[in-house]
Amino acid sequence: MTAAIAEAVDQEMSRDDRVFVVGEDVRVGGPFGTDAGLFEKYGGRRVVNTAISELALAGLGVGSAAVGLRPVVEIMIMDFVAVAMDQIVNQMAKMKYMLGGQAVLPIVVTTHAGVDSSSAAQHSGSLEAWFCHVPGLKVVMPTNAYDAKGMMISAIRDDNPVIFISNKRCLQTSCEVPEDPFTVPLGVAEVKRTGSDLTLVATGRMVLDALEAAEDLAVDGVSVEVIDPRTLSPLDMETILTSVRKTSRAVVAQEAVRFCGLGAEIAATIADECFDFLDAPVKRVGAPFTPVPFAPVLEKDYLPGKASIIGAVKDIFGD
Amino acid sequence: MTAAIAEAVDQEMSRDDRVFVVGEDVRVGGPFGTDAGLFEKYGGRRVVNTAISELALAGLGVGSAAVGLRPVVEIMIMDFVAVAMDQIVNQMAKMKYMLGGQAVLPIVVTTHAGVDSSSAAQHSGSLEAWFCHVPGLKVVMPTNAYDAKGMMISAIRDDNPVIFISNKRCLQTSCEVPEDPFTVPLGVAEVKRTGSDLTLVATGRMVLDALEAAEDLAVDGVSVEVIDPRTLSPLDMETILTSVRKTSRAVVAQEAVRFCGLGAEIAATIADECFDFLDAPVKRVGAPFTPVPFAPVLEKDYLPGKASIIGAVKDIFGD
Amino acid sequence: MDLSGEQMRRMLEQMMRIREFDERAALLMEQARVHGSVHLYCGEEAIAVGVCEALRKDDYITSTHRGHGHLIAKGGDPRRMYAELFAKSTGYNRGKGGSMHMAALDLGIIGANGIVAAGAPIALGVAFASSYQDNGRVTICFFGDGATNEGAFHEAVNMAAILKAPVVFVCENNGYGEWSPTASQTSVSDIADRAAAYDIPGVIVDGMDIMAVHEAATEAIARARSGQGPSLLECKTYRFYDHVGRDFGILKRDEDEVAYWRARDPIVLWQQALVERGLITEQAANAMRDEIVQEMEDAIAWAEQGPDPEPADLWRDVYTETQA
Amino acid sequence: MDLSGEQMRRMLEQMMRIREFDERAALLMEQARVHGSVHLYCGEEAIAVGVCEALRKDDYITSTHRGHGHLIAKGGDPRRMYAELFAKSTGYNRGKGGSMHMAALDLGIIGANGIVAAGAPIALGVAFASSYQDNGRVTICFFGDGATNEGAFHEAVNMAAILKAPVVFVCENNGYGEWSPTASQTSVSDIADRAAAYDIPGVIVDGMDIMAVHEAATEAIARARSGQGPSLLECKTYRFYDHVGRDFGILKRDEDEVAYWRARDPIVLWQQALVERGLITEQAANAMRDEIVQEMEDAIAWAEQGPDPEPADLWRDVYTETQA
Ligand SMILES: Cc1ncc(C[n+]2csc(CCOP(=O)(O)OP(=O)(O)O)c2C)c(N)n1
Ligand SMILES: Cc1ncc(C[n+]2csc(CCOP(=O)(O)OP(=O)(O)O)c2C)c(N)n1
Ligand SMILES: [Mg+2]
Ligand SMILES: [Mg+2]
Repeated sequence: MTAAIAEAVDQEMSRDDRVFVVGEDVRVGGPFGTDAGLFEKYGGRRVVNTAISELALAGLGVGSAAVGLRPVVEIMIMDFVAVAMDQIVNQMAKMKYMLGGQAVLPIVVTTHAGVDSSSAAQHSGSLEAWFCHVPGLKVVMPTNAYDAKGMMISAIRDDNPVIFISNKRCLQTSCEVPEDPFTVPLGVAEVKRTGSDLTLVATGRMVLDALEAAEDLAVDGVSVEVIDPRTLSPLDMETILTSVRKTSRAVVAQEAVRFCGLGAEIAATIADECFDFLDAPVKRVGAPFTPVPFAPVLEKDYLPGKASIIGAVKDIFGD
Repeated sequence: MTAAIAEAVDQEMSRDDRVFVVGEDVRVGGPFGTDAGLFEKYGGRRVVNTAISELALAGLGVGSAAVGLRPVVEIMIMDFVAVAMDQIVNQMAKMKYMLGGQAVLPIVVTTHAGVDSSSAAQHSGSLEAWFCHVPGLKVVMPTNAYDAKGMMISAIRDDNPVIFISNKRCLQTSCEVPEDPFTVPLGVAEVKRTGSDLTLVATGRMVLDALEAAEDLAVDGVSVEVIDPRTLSPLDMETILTSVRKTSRAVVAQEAVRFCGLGAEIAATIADECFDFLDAPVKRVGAPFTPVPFAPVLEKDYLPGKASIIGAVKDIFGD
Repeated sequence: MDLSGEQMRRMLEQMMRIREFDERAALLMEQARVHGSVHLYCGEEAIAVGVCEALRKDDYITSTHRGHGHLIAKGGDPRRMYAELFAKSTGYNRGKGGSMHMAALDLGIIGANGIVAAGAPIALGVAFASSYQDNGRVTICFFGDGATNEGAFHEAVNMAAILKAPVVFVCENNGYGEWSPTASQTSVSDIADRAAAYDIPGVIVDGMDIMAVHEAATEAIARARSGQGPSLLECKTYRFYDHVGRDFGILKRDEDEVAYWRARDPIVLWQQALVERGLITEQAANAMRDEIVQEMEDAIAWAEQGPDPEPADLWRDVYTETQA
Repeated sequence: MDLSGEQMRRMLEQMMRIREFDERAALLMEQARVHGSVHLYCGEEAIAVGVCEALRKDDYITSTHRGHGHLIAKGGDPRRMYAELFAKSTGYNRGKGGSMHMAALDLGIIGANGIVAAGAPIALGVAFASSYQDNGRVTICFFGDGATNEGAFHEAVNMAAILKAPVVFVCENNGYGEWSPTASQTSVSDIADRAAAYDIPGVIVDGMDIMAVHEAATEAIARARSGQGPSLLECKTYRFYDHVGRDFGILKRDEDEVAYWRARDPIVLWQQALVERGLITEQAANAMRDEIVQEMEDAIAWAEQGPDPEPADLWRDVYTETQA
């Protein structure tokens, strides 16, 4: 989905001169190639290669958006947002409201998240829950190339700050993506697979694991509906609740640390709103309450995936 | 509870020379007086007044703890943690683990949170959920002077990084506090009021509102059990679950933005673990999904309190 | 500098306007008629006015927690500013921001800020946009001495220097950050020395002397406007009152120190200078002040009677409705 | 500087040890035998060794993502370092950190760091503790040119200067941050110029000349140890290989540039110097290298056969059990 993201940004840049890209090493296409070809095509005016200064980068986004530009700000790895939080949370997210509506801030902050081949504790984070807790931000996490392209275009055209999170292992996947620009609306979940026995809400890379788990479970006679919220904030709970009212059971899976993650919000809301429909408790899958270990043998155990999802589903059906 | 905190720090400083305080304006007692008298007693060696550099402050905590000191680092207002997140989250929280256990990091990060008399969007935050999502940190939020003193002493004696959050409106309350040093253990919730019809889990200032709500509800014949987790991470779910198994109903109340807050974690866990006990959905109370407004008329509506808690309880009982 | 007598009188008037605005803001805070914390600009007026009088109308400024002076100097309307302090929907921020977040984007005032130094990265962004759009506008970034110890300041200045962004970093060195003397926080005694770290000009001026400020600002602004990049302008000044309000009661400052700076009141100095040059009489100056006092009283009366925000305003302006 | 022949030979040996360690680490990464990213120190050896040879055993260092050289120079055991790269429980971090987090607290090595510039505030803290404990220890903070654009660097140096913390900030200016030339990121050409922003000494040395590094470091360390506060030491150097590994394939650097710096290989230069001074023969130097090669091969063999972490290690060392 790397190329799909670069294509989306390219198409929006050619459509709207106010759109520009700014970040570290964007000149060479960014560390994951999501900016590939942009510098060659648009040059240094619109593909701005900067110092290692994430806080200033985010501020450059805020200030330039406040006066009419549409920045795409790249923070290489999601853990690095920790040094940019003030500009993202205290400025970008709150400015419009604090100013009584004066500001319009069409900013996309892109970043790359998740566990991937022993990147260890400071390069493997999934911190979407932090941003979901902050009013004023939209948070998106597409999980395939098609959604990534369509949602990047939507994010750039959106008049609000959007945190655009690419899971690193999702980046490595590909699928059919139309060449022409198209949009996938923000705030709309997608039912990735229909089923009748259980609703599996998965985010990020867990969507792929969920689909595989659903295949396996189908063999065991369990029909699983898989929903990918795609946009995490604002969250399309309606699609999820409609599904659970049908299936009467739910599992929520995320790659982030389970405790206090977005999955808790989704599970709590399902349990509340579908109280009279549920045949079983809502189970959650997520990373354990530890930093991300380096050793592959530990990383493998750390990472939730197909097995943990199947485990949660089986829990519900009481095997 | 301001004085109780200062007393706790004072007593630990006199007990253990490794304990020191560092922060902005700690020399004059800190902006809320939680360091009152310390500089006069211990001088500049142990009460270190610094530049406005929260990231360096937190790093000073990490480095000095790694080689044997026990820093108490003050970040004036919770919103300001946004500039210090890297040192708190990527270093302090993860260091022990990343280093294979080599480091022991007895650090207390104190900060002041919550809405209080038109402090507006950048000085009113309650961001405990961010820290609860981070393995390696302990997070405490005492709600009265007694707990504040006992938990500050425990936090300083604890060999882990502890985020010590004082709700600003709780700071203004007082109660009987023994002069001699004593501890309130971290990780242990307290049942602040017993009841049989519903469990009300409240954090921070909501504990006081919850107790008042319980009084009112008692008049209406509803017997409410109020639980204050006090430590938010590690969270004492057992005490909460035991209560809910008894009462069969639960409401969770927090001052923070409701979406993706700690309340979601508590509610999701109750709904899961007490599935067979619940007579009604678990309801959540929290701030709306907006930044904190300045105008008192809006701030009043923004802030959850007794009325919203009673509303949630009545929801459950179907009035 | 050839300034007309009119402009020089206007500079006096603007300084008086700031002073009278803030003296009353303090009083209103003490009377609990307005809300939140009010950080007074009294004593520092020559900086905001000296700098802003060197700007074009379409230029930009970013401000700080101590921002009333910047707003007025850039053309802010005291009525709407007071209305904001009263948390009225007629305030600049419709009562949702208060003193620390006051802004008027249509006047190029990007806003006060409650986070120390956070204006610097934002100013970088605004200035970057001006070069991107090639519109010839300059951005002034106001900040305190204490702010120069935040990482945000450092990152923003370096990046502005690299990008040759048309921004002037104006430091108001008032000797304190909250209740701590600058020397206890900042490892240089002249903030201007920090310019060397970015290979940009660093200039020190007497912040109580409005002409000195104005001249240095004019030069730095011209430099920025012509594409030569940012400068750092340090103005030595003094906070006449406490960190918040007039007397918060925490800090006792040395009386001689206070007296020294009080004797250098920038408004008194400038008024004297104008009188000496025959550009104004004592009497005319007093009349000017009286008129401003009246203006402020009227503004307060207007502001206080404004409508409160509607309950529904709580939910408004969290997001922008996108018209795709 | 009166260094004994023995010490000078030891400096050569240590540089060779770093070079041979990293050349093999690169190979192991290419062969996918070790895990994660490996940032090579090749070309910069004179800095780590020149500085660390001026330290006491009980002094401290903080390091970076490019940290193998620092660890070895401060006494790190290549066996345990390789074991960490192999993610073995015999590694310094029991296989839980990898290259970017390697540390050995008992050797005063506070650790590599995956966050650019994050070592600076930590070094400040370690050094603060040394003055607090009055133990006479000095902390070296290693970091790259790119790191000086992070706010963390700025805040740490200012605070260290104010507190007169016994720390020496050693910048390894290798001309690049990842795939971007320093000039595109950093607004000064000499990082040492940034010292002026903190009123501390800023010194430039040839980072390919180990004696120059050693002398400047010795002076800065003495200054720190005697309570006079921090210094900034800039060492001009070059990254012989790519940002990660030997050739990541993203950046094509100018061939002449590479050749210029390759010709100034610090190990070759120092070996020549020792030969000229009659302190070592070519033959003895080759034997020294052969021995180190053997040491590394043995270390790799030992490391690769070490035990993997136990599954239960996933849960270990998140928290410390407090004995109240
Ligand atoms: C990040 C952050 N840290 C701390 C504060 C609290 N605070 C508000 S104003 C101030 C002092 C600022 O000093 P200076 O920059 O010199 O400005 P002055 O008030 O003197 O005009 C501090 C510490 C804050 N608002 N933001
Ligand atoms: C906060 C942060 N931003 C970005 C990165 C990605 N990154 C890793 S190393 C590096 C370049 C560092 O350059 P420099 O400080 O000059 O060190 P060098 O690699 O040249 O030794 C970058 C940008 C990071 N690890 N942390
Ligand atoms: Mg100041
Ligand atoms: Mg470099």
